[in-house]
Amino acid sequence: MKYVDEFRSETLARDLAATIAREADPGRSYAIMEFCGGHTHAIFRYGVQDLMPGNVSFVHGPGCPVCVLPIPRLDNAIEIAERHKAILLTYGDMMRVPASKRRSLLKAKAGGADVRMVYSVADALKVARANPERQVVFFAIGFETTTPPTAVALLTAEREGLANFSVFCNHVLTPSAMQQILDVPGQSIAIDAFLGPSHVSSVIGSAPYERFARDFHKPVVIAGFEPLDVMYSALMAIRQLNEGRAEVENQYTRVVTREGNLKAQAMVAEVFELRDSFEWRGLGAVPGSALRLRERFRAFDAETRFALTPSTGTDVKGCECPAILRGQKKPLDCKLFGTVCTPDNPVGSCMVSSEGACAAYWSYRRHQAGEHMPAEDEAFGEEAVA
Amino acid sequence: MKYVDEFRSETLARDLAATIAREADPGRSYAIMEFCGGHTHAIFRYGVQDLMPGNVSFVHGPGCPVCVLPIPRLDNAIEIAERHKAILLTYGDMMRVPASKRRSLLKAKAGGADVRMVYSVADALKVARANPERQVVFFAIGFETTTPPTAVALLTAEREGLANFSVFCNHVLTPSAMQQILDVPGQSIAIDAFLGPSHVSSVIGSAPYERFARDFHKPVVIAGFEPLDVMYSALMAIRQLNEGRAEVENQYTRVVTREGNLKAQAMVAEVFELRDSFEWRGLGAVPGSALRLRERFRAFDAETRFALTPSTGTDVKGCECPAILRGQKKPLDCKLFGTVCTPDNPVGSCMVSSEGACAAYWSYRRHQAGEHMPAEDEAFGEEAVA
Amino acid sequence: MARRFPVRLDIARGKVEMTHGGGGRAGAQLVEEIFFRHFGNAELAKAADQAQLSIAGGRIAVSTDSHVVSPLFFPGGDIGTLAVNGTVNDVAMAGAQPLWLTAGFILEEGFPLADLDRIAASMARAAAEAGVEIVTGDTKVVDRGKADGVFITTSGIGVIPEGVSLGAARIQAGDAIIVSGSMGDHGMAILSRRESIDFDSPVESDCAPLNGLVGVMLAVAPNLHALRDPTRGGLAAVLNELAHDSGTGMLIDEQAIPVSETVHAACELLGLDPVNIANEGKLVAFCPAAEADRLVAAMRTHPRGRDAAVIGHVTPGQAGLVRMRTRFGGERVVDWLNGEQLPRIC
Amino acid sequence: MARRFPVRLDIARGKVEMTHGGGGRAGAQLVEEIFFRHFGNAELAKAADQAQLSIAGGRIAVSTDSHVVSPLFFPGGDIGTLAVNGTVNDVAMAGAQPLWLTAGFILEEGFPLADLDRIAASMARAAAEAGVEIVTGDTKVVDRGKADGVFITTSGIGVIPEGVSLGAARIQAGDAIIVSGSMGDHGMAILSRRESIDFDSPVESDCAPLNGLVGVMLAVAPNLHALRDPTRGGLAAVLNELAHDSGTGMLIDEQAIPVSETVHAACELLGLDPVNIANEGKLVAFCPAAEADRLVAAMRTHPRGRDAAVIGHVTPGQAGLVRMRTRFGGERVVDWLNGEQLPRIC
Amino acid sequence: MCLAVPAEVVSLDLETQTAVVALGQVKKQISIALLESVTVGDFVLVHVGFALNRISPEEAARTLQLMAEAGLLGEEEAA
Amino acid sequence: MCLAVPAEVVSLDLETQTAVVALGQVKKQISIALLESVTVGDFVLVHVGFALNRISPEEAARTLQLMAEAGLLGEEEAA
Ligand code: SF4
Ligand code: SF4
Ligand SMILES: [Mg+2]
Ligand SMILES: [Mg+2]
Ligand SMILES: [Mg+2]
Ligand SMILES: [Mg+2]
Ligand SMILES: [Mg+2]
Ligand SMILES: [Mg+2]
Ligand SMILES: [Mg+2]
Ligand SMILES: [Mg+2]
Ligand SMILES: [Mg+2]
Ligand SMILES: [Mg+2]
Repeated sequence: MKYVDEFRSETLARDLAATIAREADPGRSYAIMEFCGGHTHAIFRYGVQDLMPGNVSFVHGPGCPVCVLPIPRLDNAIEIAERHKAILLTYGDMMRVPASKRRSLLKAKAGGADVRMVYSVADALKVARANPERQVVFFAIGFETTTPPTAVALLTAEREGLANFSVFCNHVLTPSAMQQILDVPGQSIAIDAFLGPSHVSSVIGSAPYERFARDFHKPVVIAGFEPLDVMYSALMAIRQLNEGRAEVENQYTRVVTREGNLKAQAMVAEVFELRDSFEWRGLGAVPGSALRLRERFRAFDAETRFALTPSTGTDVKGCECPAILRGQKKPLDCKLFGTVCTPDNPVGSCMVSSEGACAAYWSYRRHQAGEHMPAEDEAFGEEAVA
Repeated sequence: MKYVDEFRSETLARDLAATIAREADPGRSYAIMEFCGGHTHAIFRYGVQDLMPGNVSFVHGPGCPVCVLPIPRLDNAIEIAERHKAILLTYGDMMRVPASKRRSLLKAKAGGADVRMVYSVADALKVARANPERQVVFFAIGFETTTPPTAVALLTAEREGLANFSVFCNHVLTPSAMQQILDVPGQSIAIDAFLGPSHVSSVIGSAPYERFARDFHKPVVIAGFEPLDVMYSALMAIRQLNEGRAEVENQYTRVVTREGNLKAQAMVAEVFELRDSFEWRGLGAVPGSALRLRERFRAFDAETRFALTPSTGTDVKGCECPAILRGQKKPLDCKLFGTVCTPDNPVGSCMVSSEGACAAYWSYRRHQAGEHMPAEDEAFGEEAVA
Repeated sequence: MARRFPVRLDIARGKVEMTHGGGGRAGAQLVEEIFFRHFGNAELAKAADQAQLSIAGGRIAVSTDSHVVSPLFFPGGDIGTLAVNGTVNDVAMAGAQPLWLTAGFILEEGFPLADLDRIAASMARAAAEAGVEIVTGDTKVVDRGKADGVFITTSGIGVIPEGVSLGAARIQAGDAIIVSGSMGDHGMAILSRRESIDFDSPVESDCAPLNGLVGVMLAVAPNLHALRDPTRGGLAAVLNELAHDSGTGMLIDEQAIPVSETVHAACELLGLDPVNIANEGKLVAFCPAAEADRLVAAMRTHPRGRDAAVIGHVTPGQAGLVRMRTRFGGERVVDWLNGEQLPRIC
Repeated sequence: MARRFPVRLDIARGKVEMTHGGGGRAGAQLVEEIFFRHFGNAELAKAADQAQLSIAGGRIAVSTDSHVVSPLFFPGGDIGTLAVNGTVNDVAMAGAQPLWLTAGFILEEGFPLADLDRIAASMARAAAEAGVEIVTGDTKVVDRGKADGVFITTSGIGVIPEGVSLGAARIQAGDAIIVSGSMGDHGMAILSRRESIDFDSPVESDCAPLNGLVGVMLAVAPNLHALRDPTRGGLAAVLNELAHDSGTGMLIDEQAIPVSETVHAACELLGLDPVNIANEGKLVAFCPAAEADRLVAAMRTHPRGRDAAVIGHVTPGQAGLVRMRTRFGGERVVDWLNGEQLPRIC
Repeated sequence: MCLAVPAEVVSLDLETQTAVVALGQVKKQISIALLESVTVGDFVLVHVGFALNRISPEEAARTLQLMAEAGLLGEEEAA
Repeated sequence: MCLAVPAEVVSLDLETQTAVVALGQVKKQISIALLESVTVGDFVLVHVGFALNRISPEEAARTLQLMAEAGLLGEEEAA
C-alpha cells in the first residue's frame, strides 16, 4: 500500500536505529514524549522501543481521546442512553471505558440501553434519519481530528432539520493539554522533547506548537504515524537536543503544513466555540481546552436537550492514569496493572484503547513486567478495587 | 371435578343412548342443529354421535364466533396491526383465520406485526397499562358470552382514562343469527329442532328464544355443554318432536334462567348499542345482529380512532363454509376438505377453531371420510386455491 | 506463569456482555469459571476443539435438541435440566446407554451471570443423575434483543447394547402401547408460568432422565419394538408419527391414560387435552402384547415407571390413523395439535 | 394412507410461523420438505428421536458449535456452510475423519422459508464436500424478536485413526508452528458486510472443510503434535490458548504469516491486525521442527494448503506468552483481541 | 372460545372485584364484575377470566336426577 | 480512534461531497466535505470516514529520501 509499506521498511529501520545509536550522546538520556496515542500504538505495535539505544526512551503522553475523558462526562453519556432512552452512538473504544461505580457503556448496553458503535459520525446521521421517533445522540469525543467531521455532521443536521439528532460534545484541544503538561509551577519537567501530533496537525497545522518550543525551550517534532516516521522524528529531536535547539520541526510534511486545513478550521469555528474550562482525566480542569456548540446549534446540543445530572464520580484509588497521562509514571509503576486492571476489566481509562499506555503495555510489552505480574496462585478479588 | 365429571359418566351415557334409541321413531329422522360451536366441540370430542341411533343426527350451526367473522373485518384487524402499528390483542383462535389474499393474523405476526394472544380482555388492559406509548387494540369477537367482559374492560378503561386503549368491536348476537337461519323465504328448513346456546343463555336468559319456537314451530332446548347435557337435551328435543310440541325447554337449569344475568345485560347495554346491520360469514348481512360502542365510548372505538380501509375480500371459491354455517351442507361435502384445506392451512374459517365444523370433523372424524381423503400420490398444489 | 484471569467473574451481579462472545480472554474466562467449574471433567478441562473419547465397536445412538423454553425457570426444573434430559432421553429411546453430551450455548447480551450459573449447576446435577458427562461445548453471545436469555443445544451419544434394535419399523399390529406414567405434567408446569395464562397449581415438570427405566425394561423385554418420549406435541404427536412411520393404526383407551387430577383440571380450564401436552420424563413403549404385563410390572418397580400402564394397541389397517375410545364411550380420532397453541415448552 | 401434508410448503413466499415449532403437523412438514429434502439420507429419513449408527471400536472425536453469524449470507458462504465446516473442522483437528453431523435449528418467526431452503442447500453441499452425513436434527421456532433469523448448532462425530494423538499437551519447545494459508479472510468477509463498517472488496470467506488436508498431513507426519483451527479470535487466540494449555512460549515471525493484500488493506482501514481475524478454512499445526519442511511441502500439494508456511516455533520458558518478531524488526507480545470488536463472525 | 368451566370461589377481593377460583388444585384469579353477589364456596361459570354466572347446586342435582331417571328407561332396554 | 490511513481517490460525487477511495482492492465511500479540492488519483488521509487532507507525493518522496540519507549514516556504522 502506497504511503504505508514504504514507511515500515525493516532495512531502513535498522539503518536509522544505527544512526540514532551513533548520534545519541551516551553521556545523557533523551526522554521524548509522544503526545499522541497514535504514536504510542505504533511504538508498541512495531516494537520501536527495541530499536532505540538504552538512553532514548519514549514517554507516553495524554493524547488518547478515550483516556482523557473524565468520569462525570461518561456518566452523563450513560445517563443519556439509560434515563433518557436515546440511541447513543459512539466510536468503538468508548464502550469499555470505566465510568462511576464500575459502569461502562458496554455494561449499560448489556443492561438494555441502546448504545451503538459507529465507524463515522456520518453513520450517526443515518441512524437519526432511520429512527425519526427516537432521540439519537452522537457521543462526540476526540481531538482536532474528529472535531471537523462532527462539525460537518452538525451543519448537515441543521440543513436537513434533523430534529431528533443531537451531539454530546466532548471535543478537546491538544495545545491546551501540552500547555498543562509543561506548565507545572515549581516542578521541573522530565521531558526533553515532544513528538507532536500528526493527524491533529494536519488539521490545525504546525504553527500552534511554536510557542511551546519557544516558551518552554523544548523541541517539538511533528511526526507521522508510521514507525519509520516515529524513528526519524526521534532522530530529529535528538539532533535538536544535541545542538541545543528548541524548534518546531515538521517530519510529516506529506500531510502537515504550517497553517493546516483552513476549510476544516473554518467549519469548526462556525459550529463550535471555546469552553472556559474542561475537566481532563489526569490533568484536571484545563482552561480553554475544549469546545462546545455555538448558540446557533443549541437545538442540536445534547447538554441542553437533556437534563443531565452533575456527577461526582472520580477515578478509582490506586489507578495511576493521571500520573501516566502527565508522563510522570509508567504503567508498570501502577500496582493494579495486570492484577485487577486488565483490558477485560479496565480500572482506568488508560487500559482501554490500544492508544492508552496501559493497554499498549499490556498487549505488547507485558513480558517485561517481570515480578509485577501476579503469580498463578495469588488471589485477586474485586475488593482490591475501591 | 364437580359439575364436570358427573356430566361425563359413561354408564349414564350408555343408558341415555338406549333410551334415545328406544324413543326415536324409526319411521322418521331427527335433524337437530346444535347452534353453538361449544356443542359441536363436545359432540366430536366425546364421540356423542356414535351413541346416537342412525336416524338422529346433529347439524352444526353458525355458533362459532371465529367462523362467522367476515373477511373484511379480519382484514381491518390486520390493518390495525400492520399499518397503524398498534399492539393487537385477541383470543387465540383468531390467529389462524384466513383473511384476504391468504393472510392471517399469524402471518401478519410472522411479518413483524405486534399481534398477541390473550386469555382474557383483562390481560388486554394490563398490556395497555404497561405500554402507554403504544396504541393497544383489543380485537373483540364473540357472542353474548364474551361481550360482557368487553363491556367491563371498556368501563374500566373509561374510569382509568386509559387513553391508548381501544376496542375493535365485532360482538354479534345469537338470536339474530337463528332468525336468519330459520327465515329463508321460499325454502323449507331441513332442521327439526335446536339445541340452544348454554353460556350465551346464561347471560341473556332463555326468553329470547321463545319466539323462534313459537314463530317457526321448532323445539329449542337450552343445553349444557357437557356430553351428557347434549345427549339429554337431544332426548328432550326428540320428545318434543314426538309429541308435536315446539317450546323453549331449559336443560341447563343449573346456570340458565329465563331472564339471565341482569347485571351483565345492564353493563352491555350501558356500553354497546345495536348496529343496523352486520355482515356474517355464511349468513350475509344480518340486520340488528351486532353491537357497536355507544357514543360515550367513542374515544375507545378502534373504528373511529384508526382510518380503516374498506375491504372487499371474499371467501375462497369452493369453500362451503357459508352452507355449512347455515346447516345446509356437511364438511365432507366440501371438495377442499382434507385436500387443500386442513387445520394447518385453513381455507375457510370453519377449519380453524375446534368449534368449527370442518376442524372438528378433521380432528375427530376424518376417518369416516373414506374416498374424500387424498391419496398419497395425488399432487395438491396451491393453484387449487383461488 | 501469569494467571489468565486475575479478576474473578462477578457471578452474583455480572451480566453477559458482547465481550464474552468475541473470541477473547473474557469468553474463555466465562467458560472456565462457569461451565468448567460445574461440569468439571478431564476431557472438558482440556479446553480443546473437541472431546476425544474411547468407545467399543458396535452401534451408537446420536441425538440433538435445541432448547428454547420460556420461562427459563419453571416448577420442577429449568432449561438446564431440560437440556440434559431432553437429549439423554432421545438417546435412551434407542435403548442406548447415554455416555456423553455436548452443549452449545447461545447467550443474549445482558443475561445475568447468576442465572447462567444456576442453569449450569442444574445441568451438572442432571448429568450426574443420568450418568453422563458433558465433554465439550461452545458459547456464543448475541446482541440484546437477538435471543431470549439463553438457548441451549445439547447432543448426546450412547451405546446400544448388543441385540437391541428399536424403531418405528418394528411396530406391528397387535403390539401393546404402554406409557410410563402420567401425561402432560411438563407442558402444564410451563403453561402455569406463562404471563398471559398464569395459574397456581402444584403441578411440576416431570423432567427426568429415562435411561435407568429403559435399562429395567430391556432387562425383562429385550424384544421391545419401539420407544419414544412424548415431548413436544405430547402423546398425540408421538402416536401419529409412529402410526405414520410404521404404516399401522392405533387405538387407545382414554380411560387408561394416566393423567394427574391437577393436569386434568388445568386442561379443563384452558380447553386443552392432556394427550397434546408435553412430557419430559415419560416414554411410550411398543411391545408384543404377550409381553406387556410383564413389562408394565417391571416398569412399576422403577421410580420413573410407577404409574406405567397399557393404554391401547396397534391395529392393522387404517394406516396412520390414531383413534381413541373416549371416556364417554364414543370414539374419535386423536390428531396432532393444530396450530401454535403451545410454543416454546422445550 | 392419506398424505400427511396435502398442500406443499410455499417455500418461495412463505415465512416461518410459530405453528412450525409447536410440535404439530406444520413442524413435521417443514422438517420433511426442507431438511429431509436437502440432507436426504436413510438414517435421517427415519425421523426418529436419534440416529443409530455402526462404529468400529477405538477413539472418536466429538465436537459442537453454535453458529450465530451476522449477516447470514456473506461473500464466500453462509451460515449453512459455516455450520457444517465449523464442526467438521473441529473434529478434524483431532486428526479424526468426520463421519456424522447433527443439526439443531433455532428459527425466528417470520424468517423467509426461501432463505432457510438456501441455507439447507448450502449445508447439504458442504456436507457432501466434507464427506459427512447429517443424520439427525431438531427444529425450534421462537417469537419474532427473540432470535436473529436462524441459529444453527451442529455437532460432529469422527473416528480417530489408530496411533494418532493430537493435543495441546503434546506441544513442546522446538516445535515448528505452521499455518495452512492466509489469515483473516473469513472475518474480513463478514466485516465487509456489516452495516456500520461496510466496504467493497474481493475478499471472500475461506470457509471450507479441512479433513482432506488433515488426511494429507497425517500421511506424511503421523507424529504431528497438535492442530487447531484459528476461528473466533484468529491466530492470536489460538496461539495464546495453546501456549497456556501446553505451558510453553511461542515466537512467531510477522513476515512469515501469509496475509492477502486485501485483508492487509482492510485491516489498515479498520485498525485491526490480521492475527486477530477469524478463519474458517485454515489450521495451525505443531510438529517437531525436523518434520516441518516435509509437512509444509505435503500441505502445499492440497488445495486447502497451497500457502502453507512455517510461521514460528515453540520456545521453552515464558510459558503462556506469545511473542512476535514484527515486520519492522522489533518484538512484541501477541495478545488475544481485547474487548468486543468482532462479535458474531461465526 | 366458548369454553367455560365451573369453578369454586375460594377467596374474594371485593375492592378489585376479583376472586380466586379453584378447579381441584388449580387456582386462578378471575373478575367477578359481572355478578351481583358471590360468596366463598359458590361455584361459578368461568369464561375468558370472568365469572358469567353462579351454578345452582340444587338445579345441578335435579338435572342429574332427571338424566338418571331417563337413563333408567334405557338401562331396562339394554338389560 | 486516531487511526487514519492514506487512500487513493477513485471516484468523486461532488453533489453529495463523497468519494470512493481505495486501499489496494478495498474500496470505501467517504466524505470529502473537509477538503477544498480533490481530484481522482489524489491520495487523501482518511479518518472516521472523512478525508482530512491530501497527501503530497513530492513531500512523501522527500521524506523517504531524507530518511534514507539518515539511514546511510547508520548503515555505514553498522557495516
Ligand atoms: S494499569 Fe489500570 S489502574 Fe493502573 S494506571 Fe493503568 S489504567 Fe489505571
Ligand atoms: S373444508 Fe375448508 S374450504 Fe371446505 S368448507 Fe370447510 S373450511 Fe371451507
Ligand atoms: Mg433429539
Ligand atoms: Mg428430546
Ligand atoms: Mg424425543
Ligand atoms: Mg466452539
Ligand atoms: Mg429478549
Ligand atoms: Mg466446537
Ligand atoms: Mg468450530
Ligand atoms: Mg476450532
Ligand atoms: Mg427434537
Ligand atoms: Mg430479529
